[in-house]
Formats: sequence, C-alpha cells, structure tokens
Amino acid sequence: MTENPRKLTRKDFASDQEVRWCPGCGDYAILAAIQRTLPKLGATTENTVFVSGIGCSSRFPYYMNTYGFHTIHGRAPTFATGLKITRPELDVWVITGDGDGLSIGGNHLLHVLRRNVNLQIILFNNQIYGLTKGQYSPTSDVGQVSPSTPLGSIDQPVVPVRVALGANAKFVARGYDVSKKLPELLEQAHAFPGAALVEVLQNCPVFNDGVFDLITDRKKGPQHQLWVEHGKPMITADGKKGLRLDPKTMQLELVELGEGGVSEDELFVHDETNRSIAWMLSDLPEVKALGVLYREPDAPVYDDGVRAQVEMAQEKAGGSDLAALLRSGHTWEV
Amino acid sequence: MTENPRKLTRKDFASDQEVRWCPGCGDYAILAAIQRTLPKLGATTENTVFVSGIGCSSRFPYYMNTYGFHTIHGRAPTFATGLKITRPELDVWVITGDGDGLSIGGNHLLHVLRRNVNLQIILFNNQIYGLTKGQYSPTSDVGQVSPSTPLGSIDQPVVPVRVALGANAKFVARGYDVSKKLPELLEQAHAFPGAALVEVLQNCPVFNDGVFDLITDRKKGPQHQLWVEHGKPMITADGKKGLRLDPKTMQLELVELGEGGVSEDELFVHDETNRSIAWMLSDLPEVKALGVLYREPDAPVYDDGVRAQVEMAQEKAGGSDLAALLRSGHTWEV
Amino acid sequence: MSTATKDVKREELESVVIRFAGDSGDGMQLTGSQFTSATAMMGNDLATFPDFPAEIRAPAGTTYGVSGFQIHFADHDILTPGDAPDVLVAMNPAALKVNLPTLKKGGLLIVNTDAFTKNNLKKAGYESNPLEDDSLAPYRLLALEITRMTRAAVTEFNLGAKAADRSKNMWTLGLMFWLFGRDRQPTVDWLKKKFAKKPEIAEANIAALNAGHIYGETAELPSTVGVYQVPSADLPPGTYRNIDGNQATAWGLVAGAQLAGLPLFYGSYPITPASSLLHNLAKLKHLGVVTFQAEDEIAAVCAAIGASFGGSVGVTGTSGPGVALKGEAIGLAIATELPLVICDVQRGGPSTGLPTKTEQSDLFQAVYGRNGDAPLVVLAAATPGDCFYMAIEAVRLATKYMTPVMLLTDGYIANGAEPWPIPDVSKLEPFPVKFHEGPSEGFQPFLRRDDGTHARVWVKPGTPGLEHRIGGLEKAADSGNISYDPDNHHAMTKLRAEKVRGVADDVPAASLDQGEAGGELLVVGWGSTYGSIKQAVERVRKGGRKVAHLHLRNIWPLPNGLKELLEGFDQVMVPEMNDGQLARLLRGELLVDAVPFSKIAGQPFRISELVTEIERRLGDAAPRESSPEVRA
Amino acid sequence: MSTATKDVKREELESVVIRFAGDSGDGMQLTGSQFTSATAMMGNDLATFPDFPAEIRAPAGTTYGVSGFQIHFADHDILTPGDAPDVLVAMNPAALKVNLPTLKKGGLLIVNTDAFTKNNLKKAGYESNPLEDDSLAPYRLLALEITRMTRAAVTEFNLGAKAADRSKNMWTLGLMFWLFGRDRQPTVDWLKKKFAKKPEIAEANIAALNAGHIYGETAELPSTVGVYQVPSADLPPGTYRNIDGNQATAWGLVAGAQLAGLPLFYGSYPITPASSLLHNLAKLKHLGVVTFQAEDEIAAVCAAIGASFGGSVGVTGTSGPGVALKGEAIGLAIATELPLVICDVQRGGPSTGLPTKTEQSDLFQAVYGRNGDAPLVVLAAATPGDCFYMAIEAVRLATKYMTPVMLLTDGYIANGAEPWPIPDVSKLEPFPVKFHEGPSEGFQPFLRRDDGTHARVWVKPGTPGLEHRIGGLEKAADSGNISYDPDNHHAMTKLRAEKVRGVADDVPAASLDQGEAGGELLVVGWGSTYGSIKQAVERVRKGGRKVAHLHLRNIWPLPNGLKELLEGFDQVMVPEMNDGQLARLLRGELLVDAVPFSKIAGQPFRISELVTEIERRLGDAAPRESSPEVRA
Ligand SMILES: Cc1ncc(C[n+]2csc(CCOP(=O)(O)OP(=O)(O)O)c2C)c(N)n1
Ligand SMILES: Cc1ncc(C[n+]2csc(CCOP(=O)(O)OP(=O)(O)O)c2C)c(N)n1
Ligand code: SF4
Ligand code: SF4
Ligand SMILES: [Mg+2]
Ligand SMILES: [Mg+2]
Repeated sequence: MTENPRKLTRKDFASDQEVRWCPGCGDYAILAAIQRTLPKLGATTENTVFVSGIGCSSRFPYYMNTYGFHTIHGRAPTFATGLKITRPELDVWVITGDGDGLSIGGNHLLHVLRRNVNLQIILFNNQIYGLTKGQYSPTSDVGQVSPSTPLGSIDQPVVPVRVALGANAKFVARGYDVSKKLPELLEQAHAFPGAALVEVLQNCPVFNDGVFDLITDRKKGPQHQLWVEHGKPMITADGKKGLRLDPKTMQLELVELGEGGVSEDELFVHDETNRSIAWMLSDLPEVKALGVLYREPDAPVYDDGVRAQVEMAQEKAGGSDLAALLRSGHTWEV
Repeated sequence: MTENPRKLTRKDFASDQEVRWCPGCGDYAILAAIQRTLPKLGATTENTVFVSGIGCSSRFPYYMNTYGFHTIHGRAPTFATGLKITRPELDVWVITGDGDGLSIGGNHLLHVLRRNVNLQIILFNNQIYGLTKGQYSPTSDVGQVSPSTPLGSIDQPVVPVRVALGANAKFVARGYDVSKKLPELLEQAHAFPGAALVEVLQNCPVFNDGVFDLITDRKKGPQHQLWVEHGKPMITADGKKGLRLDPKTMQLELVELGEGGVSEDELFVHDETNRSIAWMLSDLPEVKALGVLYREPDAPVYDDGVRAQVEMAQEKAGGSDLAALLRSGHTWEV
Repeated sequence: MSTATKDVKREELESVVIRFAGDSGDGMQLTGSQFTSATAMMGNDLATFPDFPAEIRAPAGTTYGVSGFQIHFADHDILTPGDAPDVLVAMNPAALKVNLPTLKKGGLLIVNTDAFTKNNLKKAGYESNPLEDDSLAPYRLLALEITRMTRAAVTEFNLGAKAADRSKNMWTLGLMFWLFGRDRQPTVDWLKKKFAKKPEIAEANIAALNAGHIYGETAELPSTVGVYQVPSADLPPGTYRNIDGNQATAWGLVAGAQLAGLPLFYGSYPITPASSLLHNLAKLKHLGVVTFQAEDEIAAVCAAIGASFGGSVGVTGTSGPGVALKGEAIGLAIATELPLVICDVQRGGPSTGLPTKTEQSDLFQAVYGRNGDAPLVVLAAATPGDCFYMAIEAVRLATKYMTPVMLLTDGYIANGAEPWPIPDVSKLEPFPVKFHEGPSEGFQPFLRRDDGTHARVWVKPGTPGLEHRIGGLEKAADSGNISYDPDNHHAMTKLRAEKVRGVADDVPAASLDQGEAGGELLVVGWGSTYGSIKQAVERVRKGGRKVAHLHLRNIWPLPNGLKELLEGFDQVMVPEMNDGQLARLLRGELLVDAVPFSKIAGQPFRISELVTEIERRLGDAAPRESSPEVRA
Repeated sequence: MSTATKDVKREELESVVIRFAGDSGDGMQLTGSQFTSATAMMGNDLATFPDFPAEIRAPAGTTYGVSGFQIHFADHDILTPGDAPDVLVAMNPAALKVNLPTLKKGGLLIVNTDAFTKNNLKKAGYESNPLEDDSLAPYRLLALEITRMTRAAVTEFNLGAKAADRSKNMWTLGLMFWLFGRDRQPTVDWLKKKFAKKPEIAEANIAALNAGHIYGETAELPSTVGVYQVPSADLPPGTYRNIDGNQATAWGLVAGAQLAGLPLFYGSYPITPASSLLHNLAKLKHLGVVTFQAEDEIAAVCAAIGASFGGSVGVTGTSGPGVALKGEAIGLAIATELPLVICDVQRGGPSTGLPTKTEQSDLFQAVYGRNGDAPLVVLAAATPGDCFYMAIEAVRLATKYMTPVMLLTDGYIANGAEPWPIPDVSKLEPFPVKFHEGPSEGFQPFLRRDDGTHARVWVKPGTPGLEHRIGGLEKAADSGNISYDPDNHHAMTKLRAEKVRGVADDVPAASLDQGEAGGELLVVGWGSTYGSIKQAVERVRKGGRKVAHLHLRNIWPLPNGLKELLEGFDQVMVPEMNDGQLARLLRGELLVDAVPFSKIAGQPFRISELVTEIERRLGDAAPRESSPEVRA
C-alpha cells in the first residue's frame, strides 16, 4: 500500500466496462451501494477482490475496478475460500444469485458458512434465473409460471436466510436492492470477522417484475418491512404494527400499535446473538424481517484457524526444512 | 402383488449377501431395525427399494432382499427422486452417511427435502468418514484428530437436523443405532407422506469409537436423552430433568424435576408442528433431543404434484397424441 | 383487409439470403421467424440462423446488443442459412456496423434512418454517419424513416411513444412481405392470438404491418431496389412445418419413448443453448412426459438414471459444461448397464466459453470424457429436422443395448429452423421394450439377453421374485454380485466395450452422401456442418473434380466399412467447428490420414470457405501428407 | 537382547519374492512393511505391493477379507514386486485359498495351522482341509501352530487372549527375519516407540518377535526349508530411504513449490487411493503447506484455483471419479490460464469400479475429458520414487506455462514402496516465479510473457495499479476483455493449443529406456508398468532379439521425435492396464500402427506375461497388421 493513500471515491471503484444489465434491473442499485460503501470502509482497489459464479448478478466483478474473478456456476464460495485462506490480507467479497448460490451452489454456500471463512457473501435474490431467460429458481414461489414450469412450479421454495441459519452461519442479514439502508448493512457485513451472508431482494424487471413490490414499494412497502435492531422492539417501518410472541404456542403475531392496540413494551425485542430469534424472524407471514437477523461475534474464523495451525507447526518444528523431511525416519547408506 | 400375500418376516428382507461391516459397527443395529420394521409396515420385498450413495453405510442395500441401487457418492437423493416420481407406487428409502449426505451430497439433501419427495431418508451419522478410513466429516467436532487433520479439525460442524430444518424439511427426526425406539421412528417416517429425514447416531468402533457414548450409554445415556413427544412436556429419559423456556431471552434451560426442583407443568411442551420449537431442540447444550422433532402433516408432496400436473394436462388435452403434436401450429402442403 | 399482393413483375431469383438485424429490443427474432413462416408457406425451401447477443441484455444501441436473424430460402433444396446476405435490414447503426461486412456488394440495404442519432452512432462506434459519407456506396441503399412512419401508422391507437415504437419491426416486416411477395395473413392471425387480451396492441401491430406493406406497394422506391419473387422449391410433396433442432429433438424423444412403449422422463438444469429442450418437453405433459428441473446437472442426470432404473426412458439434456459435470454419473449408467440418453447441445468452449455461439468441440468429451474404460454410444444430428430421427435412434439404441447414448447437436441446429416434412407417425418402426419378468430361479441382474446384443436384462422394480441390487462396483459377469476378481474385471471391461462396438452392426454401414467411392478427395463431416459441406461439394463437383461427401451420424462406434471407404480417396478432409477432434478420432481408429479443417469461430462454415479449401487441397495434387495440425 | 543372527550357512539367491497374507485383522500390512524396512537396510533393492481387501472390513476369515503384502528384494536393481512368490505366508485358510495359485511350484509355504478350524475352512470355501489332503504336495510346507506358540511367548504379560493373539504377526515376522537374515533391532525400536504408552504391549510384541526368531534358529525344520540370504544389491551409493508413491508425490509438490518460491495449497476430498496424498501433506504444515479437506472434489479443485489466482501453487488430488467431477473447473483454469496441478491416482473403473485396485484407465479423461477444446499438460510417473520428480516437473510446467498439469499415477505406485536414493535438495534446479508488477499503463491481464512460452503474465491480487478481472468467457487476445468476436475465438483456441504443444520443446525429446533405435519391436509403456516392461524387455533381449523399451513420462504433449523413433521398428506394442488408451492416442497423433496389449485386471503386469506376449508377436514375424482391438 502506498504511504499516503489518496482518499478514494465511489468512482475509483467503477471499472471502465459498460454495465450490461437490463434497464431497470435491481442489480444497478446494488452495484451503486457497494461502490459507495467501499470508500467508506477504507478499502483499496488493489486489496479488494470480487469473486462470483455465473448469472446476471455474477457479472458484477466486471464493473468493479478491483481484482475480480467471474468463475463457474455455483462455485464462487470455493474459489473465495482458497483465495482467502492463502491471502488473508485481501478483502474478499462473493457475489452470487438465488440460482447460483442456492440451486447448483447450495452445498458450497452451506460449507463456507459453517466454516466461517472471513468473506462477505452477497446473494442477489430475484427469485428467478435471469441469465438463462426466466426459469424458476429455488426461491420462486409455488405456482411460478416459467418456461420450464408452464403449468406453474410445484417446488416449495427455500428461504435463503433460513438455509444460512441451518448451516450454522454466524452473520445473517437481509436487505433489498433500492433500500437506503443497504450500504449500512454492507458495512456491518464487512465489519464482521467471518462469513457474512447478506441476502438482497432484487427486482428483475424482465422475468419477474415486481415480486417484491409488497415490500419495496415506496408507499405500501413500509408496512411490510420489519427492520430489526439489536435490543429494540420489533416494529414495522411505518411504525404501525409490531411483533409479539406467544410463549405457549411459540407463535409470533403481528399486532397493531398505539391507541386501542398494544404498547411497545409488549413487543418482542431483537437479540441478534440469539439464533432462535433469528430463526423465528426468517420467514414471517405478513412482514419481511430486514437488517441483521443474526450475529455471533466471537465465533472462530476459519482462515485464522488455518494460519494458526501452520504457525504453530512451524514454531514447534523449529528450523525443519525439505532436506530434513526427506531424511526423516529410517534411512541407510549404500 | 400376489393375491394371498404370505406374511413376511424379518428374514424375508435379508439378502443372501454376507454383511461386511466391522464387528461392533452400529450399522448392524440399524439394519436389524429396518429389517424388523418392514414386515410390520406391510411392505413387500418387490415394491421396496433402497437407494444409497457411497460409504460404509451405503453398502446397506446389498443386505436387503428388496430392489436396491448403490449409486455414487452423495447423489442418492437424486436417483431416488427420479425413481419415485416415475414410479410412485414403489416405497423408496434413501440411505446415506454424514459424509455422503452432508459433505458432497449436502445440496441434494437440501433440495429433496424442500421439494418434499415422498421418501424415507435415513442418515447414518457416525461423525466420520468410515469407508475412506477415518477422515473427519462435516459433523465431526472441532478438534477431531484424523488423518487429514493431524492437528485437529478447525471446521465447525453442522447439525444434520438443523440443516434439514433450514431446508424447510417437513419431517425431521433423530434416533440412535442401538435404541429400542428406532423401529418406531422408522415407522413414523414411513407413515409420513413426503420426505422424512431420520438422523441416526451411529457408532463407528474403528474410527470414532464412543463419540455418542454420553447419549447412548446404557447407564449414563438416559440423563442426556430427551425423547420428545407431541403434546408432552420435555423430560430427560431418566425422568430427572426437564426443559424450560425463558420467553424473554428465548433460551431453553435444563432444570431439575421433583422435590426442590420445578414441576412438570412449568416445562416446555413439545408441538411437533411448530418449526421454531424443532429448531430450538435441534442443538441443545447438555441433552440430545430425540424422536420426531418436526412434522408438517399437510405439506404438498412433490411426486403427487408431478402426477397431478400430468393428469391435468392429459385431461385438458383430451385425446392429443404425437401425430397431432407434429401437426400443431402452422403447416402447409407441398 | 386483403393480404394478396398486387400483381407486380418480380425479378426471379434462385435463392435469397436476408438478414434482419437490430437492437435486442427491436424484435428481430420475431420478425425473422414470422418471415420464415410466411416463406415456408410459399413452398420455398429454407434455412435460418438466429444470432443472439450474448447472454445478458446489453445497453441499447451498442454493437454487442445486436440481434440478428438470417434466412436463406430458395426454389431448390437448401441446407444452410447462406453465406453473405443479399438483403440486410439494419434497424440501427450498431446493426449496420456489425453486419455490413457480410452484405454482398450490390446487395440491398434497408436502414431505419430515425435510429441514426448522434448518440446511437457514437455507441456503435461510428466516427461519422455512414448514411452521410460514401461508405454505403457499394450497396443498394433504402434509407427509410421507419420509426416515424410506424408512429404515424399507429397514432389512432393512442399507445404512447414507447409502445408505438415497438411496432416498427412489424412495419419492416410488412415491407419485406411486399418485397418478396409473402402473405400477411398468418402474421395477422398470429398477432391477434398473441395479443388476444390486449386487442389494441394487436391492432396497432397489424396497422404497422399493413403500413409497411402499403409503403412497398406505393412508394416510389429508387430504381435499384428490385422486387423479388423466389419460386417454390421443388420439395418432395407432403405436409410441412417449420421446426428447429431443439423442438425436433424434444419431439423425437417423445416419439422414441412411444416406439419403445415406455414413459419418458427428462431431467435437466437450464443452460444455453439446451434450455429450450426442457421448455419444449415441459409443454408436453399431456403426452405423459415428466420433466424435472433439477438443482444442478448432476442431479438432473442422476434423476434420469433413477427413472431408467424404474423402467422409464431416462433422458437428460445440457451443453458442454453440464456434460462435464455429468461424467461420473454417466459412468454409473455404463457400469450398471442402464439405458440413458444424454443430449449435448454444444456451444463454444472451453469453460463458459461462448454460450450463445455454436461449436462442435464436445466430441472428445462425448467419446472419452469419463474415468475408466467407459464406452458409450455417440450419435450426431446433421440438421434441425434430423434431430427428430436421431433422438428416436438414441432411444432405440439405449433401450436395446442397455447403454447410455450421447446425442450431439449444437447451438446452430438447436436454434436454426427448416421446413420439415412431417412424418407419418404410424409408419415409424416400433421397438417395444420387453422387461424381464422371470423366472426367479437362477435369475441374476446381469444375465445377458440372448439376442446377440450383449445387453443385460432390464427388470422393473416391483417385479416379484426378481429383487436385486445394482451399483457402480465391478460385478461378477455371472451373478452380478460385487467381484474383485482380476479376470472378471478384464472380461467385463471387454464386454462393455464389445457391447457398444456391436452397435455398429445394427446401424447403417458407412456410405457416401454425395459422389462416388474412390476419388481425389473425400470430405468427412458430422453434425451441423452438413448443409455447408453438401453445397460446397456440389459446387466443386460441378467443376468436374472427383470429390465426395460422407456425413457421420454414428460417431461411436464408427460405422462399419468406414476405413475402406476412406482409404479409397487420395485425400480425406474433415471440416469441423473445433480443433480437429473427429479427424484425430478417425486417424486413431482407422489409421487413415484424415486432415482437419478447423473453424473455431462460434459460427458455421461458409460454403465459399469450404469450396476454397477443397480447391486448395485439390490444387496441390501432391502426395498425401500429414497436416501440421495433428503432429505431436 | 541380541538381534544378531547365528552364523548359519544360507543359500544365496539372486532375488526372492515373499507374500504375506492373512485376514484383515492379522496385521499383514504391518508385517510386510517392517520386513521391507529391515530388507532395505540390508542394502537389497526391493519393490513392494500391498494388496488390500476392498474398502470395508470384511467378516473375519472370508476370502474377500484377505489382506496381502508382497515384497521382492534382490541383489540387483529390481523394479516390480515380482510375479509368482517364492515364499507364501498364509495366516488362515482364506489367505491360502486366495494366494496359493500364485505360489511357485516348489515354493516355501508357511501356514498357521491353528487358524485351520472347521469354521474358517468353510468360510474360505474349502470342502476339505488342505493341510490334510494332497493338495499342498507341490510346495515346501511349513505348517506351524503360530497362534499357540505366540500365546505361549506372551503369557507372562497377562494380555488376555485377544490381545495376545494380535502378536502372532510379530511371531511370524521374527521367523521370517531369521529365515532371511534380517536385523530385528529396528522393529524392536519401532515397537517400543509405537507402544510407548502401553509398554506391556510393546514387550509382548517383542517377545513374540523374538520367539519366532528363536523358533527359526532352534526348531528342527524339515530339510526342504532352506535358509536364505540375499546379498546386497549393487545400488548406486548414497543415502536411501523407503518411499511410496503418494509420499513421493506429496514431497515432490512441496519441493516444486519451494523451487518456484511459492506457497503450496492442496485442496482435496478423500478418495481411495489418493487420500494418503492429503494425509501426507496435512502433516507438513511446518513447511508452510496449507491443506484443505473440501466438501467435495469440485470445491477442492476450485479452492486450488482460487489459491492459484492468489499467487500460490494450487494443487488438487483425487482418483478417477473425482477427476470426472473436476472437469468443468479445470476448463476454467485453462480458460483463465492459471497454474494448477491435478494429481490423479488412478484406480479401477468405470464408475466406482474397483477402488482398491490399480488401473491406467484415466488417460483419455486426462487428455480429452472436458468440454470444448481444452488442452492441458499430462505427465505420468513411472515408479514410486519417480513421483517425486514428476511432481516437481508438474509444478514447473504449470507455473511456467500458466496451465493446468495433470499428473497421473496409480494405486500401484501410490501404495507400493521402493528404496529411494535421497536427492540433495540443494542440487535441484530452482525455477522461481516472477509475478508481473507493472507498469500499469497498457497493462492487460492476458498480456503474453516475452519468453516464447505463450504464457500470460501472472499478477497477484494486491498489486496496485494492475487491478483486473478474469473469467471463463472467451476473452480478447489483446485486452483480455470479454470478446464474442469469431476470429478472436479461433485465434485464442489455437493459441491455447499451441501453448501446451510448446511444452514439448521444453522437455526431453523421446528416447529409448533400453535397446537401440530401429529393430523388431518397440515396447512403449507409461506409468507404473515401467518395472515389468523393463525386466521383460531385458529378458527378451537376452535371447538376442532386437527389442527396445520406451517409457513415456510426457503423455500430452507427446515428446518431440517420438514418431521417428516409433517408425523405426517393425512393430510397436503398447502394454497398458486399460483397454488400449495410449495406443489409440499414439495412432491418432502419429499415424503409427501401435498395437495395444491390455491387462485390465486391477493388477500389474507380470513379467512373464509380457515376455510371452512379446515373444508371440516376434514369433509371427508377419507384416504389421492392425490389431482387431482398435478397429472401428
Ligand atoms: C454448469 C452450468 N450450468 C448451467 C449454466 C447456465 N446458467 C447460467 S446462470 C444460471 C442461473 C442464473 O440464476 P441466478 O443465479 O439466480 O442469477 P441471475 O441471473 O438471476 O442473477 C444458469 C442456470 C451454466 N452457466 N453452467
Ligand atoms: C466422487 C467420490 N469422491 C470420494 C469418494 C470416496 N468416498 C467414499 S465414501 C466417502 C465418505 C464416507 O463417509 P460417510 O458418508 O460418513 O459414510 P460412512 O463410511 O461413515 O458410513 C468418501 C469420501 C467416492 N467414492 N466418490
Ligand atoms: S434478466 Fe433480470 S436480473 Fe438479468 S439483467 Fe435483466 S433485469 Fe437484471
Ligand atoms: S469403518 Fe466404522 S462405520 Fe465403517 S463398517 Fe467399520 S465400524 Fe462401521
Ligand atoms: Mg436469480
Ligand atoms: Mg460417516
């Protein structure tokens, strides 16, 4: 790194490649959010790497003036793992889609999360395969009509953050493409030492336009958004409703706040270190929980562990080298 | 099927192949449990199929006098899916291991569960790779010393039932190899219409002897076993302790029962249809929850859905055939 | 509204190649396919070649966002979408930029001047406006304000500018219909059906179509613009339809399964250019077809194998990267001797490569791409319509020989369409599968059928008394039990190879598609190069040279008699859209000096390229020599 | 305790082949490896071949549970573990049943009579007790109550019957040590170290060892049992150790990375017989090696590519089924031109096949098994010790040419050990990698180095000013940006092929391992058949025939000058443990009539098999003819 680093701006992180997403694609907003966030984090272009799979979303690295690797379908977390554990000083981001990360790549996502490799993993969820022209994905709703499901899909979808929790992920968050809070979420993901999964609801105006309208609509959205914050009661973004727990049935119910309704004290309070709460928030019926659902601050980081073992072994062995290795054990002279 | 079916016994389900597991392997007990259970279910040898991947556990089909397919590593759920949706009248069991089902095959497990294909999936969890001679597996504890981790593993393990819940599985149960209750669990899995996952803790005396002793030991085991039953309070098998929920912190605590302790009424009551409860039970600190952790009775079954669409299409099309298809759309005469 | 064309005197042409080109958003594929339908109904023979932009929608106006559709139609049997177009329709500067180099000198060039804005010119990389400099002088230019005229035609429908502009492809189509004497009615019908729920859109499009047609009739076009009419081709009589390769493969699979008397299962994971196989089959549930979009390619092939184990025809389809993932599972189908059809719609490689471009570079992977000695049957379809028959053949061989069969097609024939004489289904030869049902005494799952095929019996789970277990470990030739016996393994490896080799006796022996046995040069092709090679050889033969064409549909095993045929020629030339894969296979198998001619450009051969190369090789009538391409 | 042997007169033998065989639980591998160490220290040359039961522990006493270990040692340079054993140790009836057919007539047969119980005889499939019928008459039988004698030797340690019985392999080893004049001390030391925490076990085993030895010294053995002594082999002077192939590969990779000046990353997923590569490397963390047990083979290779992208030497290792899974990712490394080493420890195929048996059937997969035109470098190691050098070569070529390199070994050399002269590390030629660091003006990631390799520059992420993106889509030859240009794709495909082909100029030209250029028959081998072929050719040459041996270490590209060499012989014979893969490759590449000789039995060639076949082919000195094996 240079001694007197020039203060970088959003523009420094934009590559010279023309952005080739469809007009109106939610990917633009996410790109802008990331380009805006990186300078704030003090990131440098040379020590930042974006690794992606295949999909519309996975074209992302081409648009970043950083190091980048557009790999193969579904495997981005594995390339990132190899890179990160050999080059821990690099700041590695993984970009994936709902098909890339949860269909063909579901297993790698599971394992990178459980290992807790220090990466930011941004999953663009548009509930569709954009790049291959509109087939349903593992997050598509039942009944989704698509070229491969002309009579509607019968596959029950997975919920990305729930898959992550099932994998014992240590940082799980959710936002959406055009949200003003997205940069802040990205910052938190970046600050987390370990694998930080951020699901971003993303609109695909071409093949799945408006699937998230209920949540992202400027007007009606706020009543369906539940931005959670550690230690705070759970209230929808319009301030009108909140979540209350019935501990007997273990069901969460959405209740009216204010006059005639319940008071804030009765509401469920978010504890981002409690995995059960994160789980309960993962798939609520009427509202979408957003923000950091779960964070396990002191979880051991995989790449740290790898280095620690190497260092320990080196210390213990003292000056052992290849020549010594070849002569270890029984040898004899002829 | 023959008209007057002979009553089958356990022996009818044993093939003529000599069983080739190590002496003392937990797999023997599971084999016996399944061979004992099938006649009770009214199963026939010809309509039963066992599909497995690769691993010690996956040798299972060879020992069953039914149809069987010993496939490739990690993919058993996919073969079973193709088989079941084309031959719904067959009773298809999937046999897998912690490596087969959660390492290389984790993604297929996730997808077969979320789709809810009508299968019984028995996952033999010995927390080790038996067949390849003892490397650690995704369920091995941190610190596991194995040929590939001479300084101890640093990978944080997954919890199989938790992965299943994360995949939105509709039936999730856990038992252990030598448990007397295993046949009953298998019966319940069989009765469930959809993908029923049963994790079976299995001892590998050669490479991981005694990992589950704390739970399975005849004497000390019961105090660590928490057999859950729908509608019943959660009490350890020795009757001495129970689980209580603190709804504020959402933590479960293990409390003493009886004199000086708490009363049964205060205990958490199992509701097997509540996914959050199942989640909370999935990985308890001092005890292991056993039995049916979760069951979602009316979930749509994937293979039913496939057939329904085909039938609907056929009905709607009336007598359409290939010749008509070839002539559909624009045609012209020359 | 009359759709008949005025009785104008039209220049008669043997054949015409037209290329429609515009921005991705300009609807050129649609224009092209409507023009194709109308042309087919005129009784012309034709071939088409849609040329998509790569994968993602590019920003409007850029060269990499250009979408093209080429059609070649003629009064005679034709086989390729043609080389250089006679007519180019360029809806914007980028389309002009990309396609002009291929337009024949003197060809007709139709451009939409309204799209030649400063901004668009810049995006296309033009320094100056080609409409205003001299650069278009070599062509017959027809510069039209298509956008403006379209807007005018549709004002009455109050669509708003955007929607109105979307009709400009219909205006253009109307003009082309007039120029080539095509009937508008089918397009009118199609528009009405497509926009049944939005009749104002339908009407606006029809109005645009008619306006373009009327413009052709009435405008005083510059004298250089001829009015063409291509007489009907002398096609064999019958009922025809247009068909593209993936549609034909899908339908052939259905036909194959019906001829086998079995249900069809198709497991797949979307990938360009194979996805439409899945889409086509997903629409055929009413024919009992079960389709399954799997979580990945491995799951797709394994599910198909599971279905085959259950007694269905298990099929999986994908492109090169997907086949790479399926290798291990295909090996299992080989080891367990289960039928399986793998459709590989090839695309540009290696790795992700050029997903939307065509190539023939998976031949090695098909024949050799698995661990162990793992032989299977490899077939290749030559034209879109041929895909139908090769798919049937794939099902026949898979079920008869209890083996995986790989069917190779490619992006070119998968997306390209041709008029296709609809076969009489009742005349297709059935090959009903007989499952083994007993007796249970002495039964072994690897019992061989006594029909000389070396195939094992196929037993459906559910059959009482024949319960058995199969798997990927080596099995005893007799009992089917796991066997580690050395001699058994040797024998089983040989048997698997022999079984597949035996297919050669069950398929047509090698024969020439054109020309006579023995001669100066034999062109050996396979797959989608059929049309170009056929026409190139025709041309060279007209010059009196002893050249012949042999087109392989059986890649593995090679057909009987091939070596003898090849040895009869002084030279053997193997044009391929890869780096010489079939050539190397032929050399290794037949020890014949087959010399590759490679084009690895994501594009089909041009007839002229082939003619030039054949003539070059004939020219130096020197003794045969190995090409440097294949030296070690 | 003295471990010196009494001064008895011993029969001198040029070479001896001993086979230890028993139940999986009998500790035969251990016995074998201790005998091997002791033998190596005597200065004999040797080769070993452990022969495990398949995968899972079988029930005691069955034939499929038999574990064998063969050692061949001699006073001269030897290369194979030998054909028929001279001495067979059979610890139970099953071991006898399985191994007796290979024992030389007149050979020494040592059996543990205590194990010949009714039950064991039945499990082994004996109808009558071979010790009691005539069937062992052709051999020199030494029937000993080994169990009983062992128990007696260890009673003082109060171990309980089971633990006591476990020492019977040491008793047997003690006897063998005596018979062959080996020193017990290293084994004694080893036992003490191994059981440091359970000294009573160590002592009991030592007692058993000594008891066996004493038995040899004192018992009145039947006169047919000779006492052997094999004089030291005439090996070149130096420091030696035993090494098996996987250990040598692991160490070679470490050496290669050090010579390149880079860190080593090894990503793998366990699979027989490659797992011990991972195990060996996992032990070398103190040398900075990072190992990663991935969730599957795909993750393993991708992690290795990720590490290469980061500037490490990325390596992955597996066996055939794992390579099948890695194909797509290897294609990406080819397209992005990153170094990568893939170790394929081959095993019996297809599919799961014969996991514990050896085979050479992944050659096609290595050379051709990917989508698209996807060339890489393929190397093959010939002996366990050679693995060390070939692993270094793999790293050298991968980093110099920015290409994946596949290193083929197999179960036979992976598990087999040989005495190995330890190289002087300081004398290995370094090949330090220079990362590209600027200038940033005009920088392109696919800039070619100016060293004639056609390799692109390698830039480490973290280098300021050289930020860039790479991926699997085709890229422009100049800028490295994504390119759909047809001519560019053609050029890039050719360039990738040319780059790999250029490796031929950087490795030794083809040369004979034995014999003179030109002659009657050339035996071309590759990989682990080296030893058998070498000795077979030696034998035939002693008969005066003009036979030669060429052993390929460079499978792709083939070395320069190969065609000329091959053409100099009347016949070319290619013995392979597969169905003729190298033969087919040579035919296709060189147009030379190389005729395969296949053994696909999960077992190495026997020297005598090769001799017979060579002589058969020489015998009918008819004109060359293609073998039916490779006709189409
Ligand atoms: C091995 C392989 N299989 C299939 C494909 C085709 N493919 C590319 S992207 C994609 C899915 C994209 O969906 P998603 O990850 O949701 O990304 P999006 O385009 O929606 O951003 C598929 C199926 C491929 N490139 N490689
Ligand atoms: C593609 C492939 N990779 C690796 C292997 C080697 N392999 C076979 S079983 C196995 C793991 C077995 O572990 P598990 O599933 O836990 O079964 P267990 O033996 O413990 O019952 C491995 C790595 C293989 N057969 N195929
Ligand atoms: S297809 Fe959808 S996701 Fe892909 S670029 Fe277009 S709008 Fe975005
Ligand atoms: S290795 Fe372990 S799991 Fe495998 S058969 Fe032996 S005891 Fe059972
Ligand atoms: Mg998507
Ligand atoms: Mg296991």
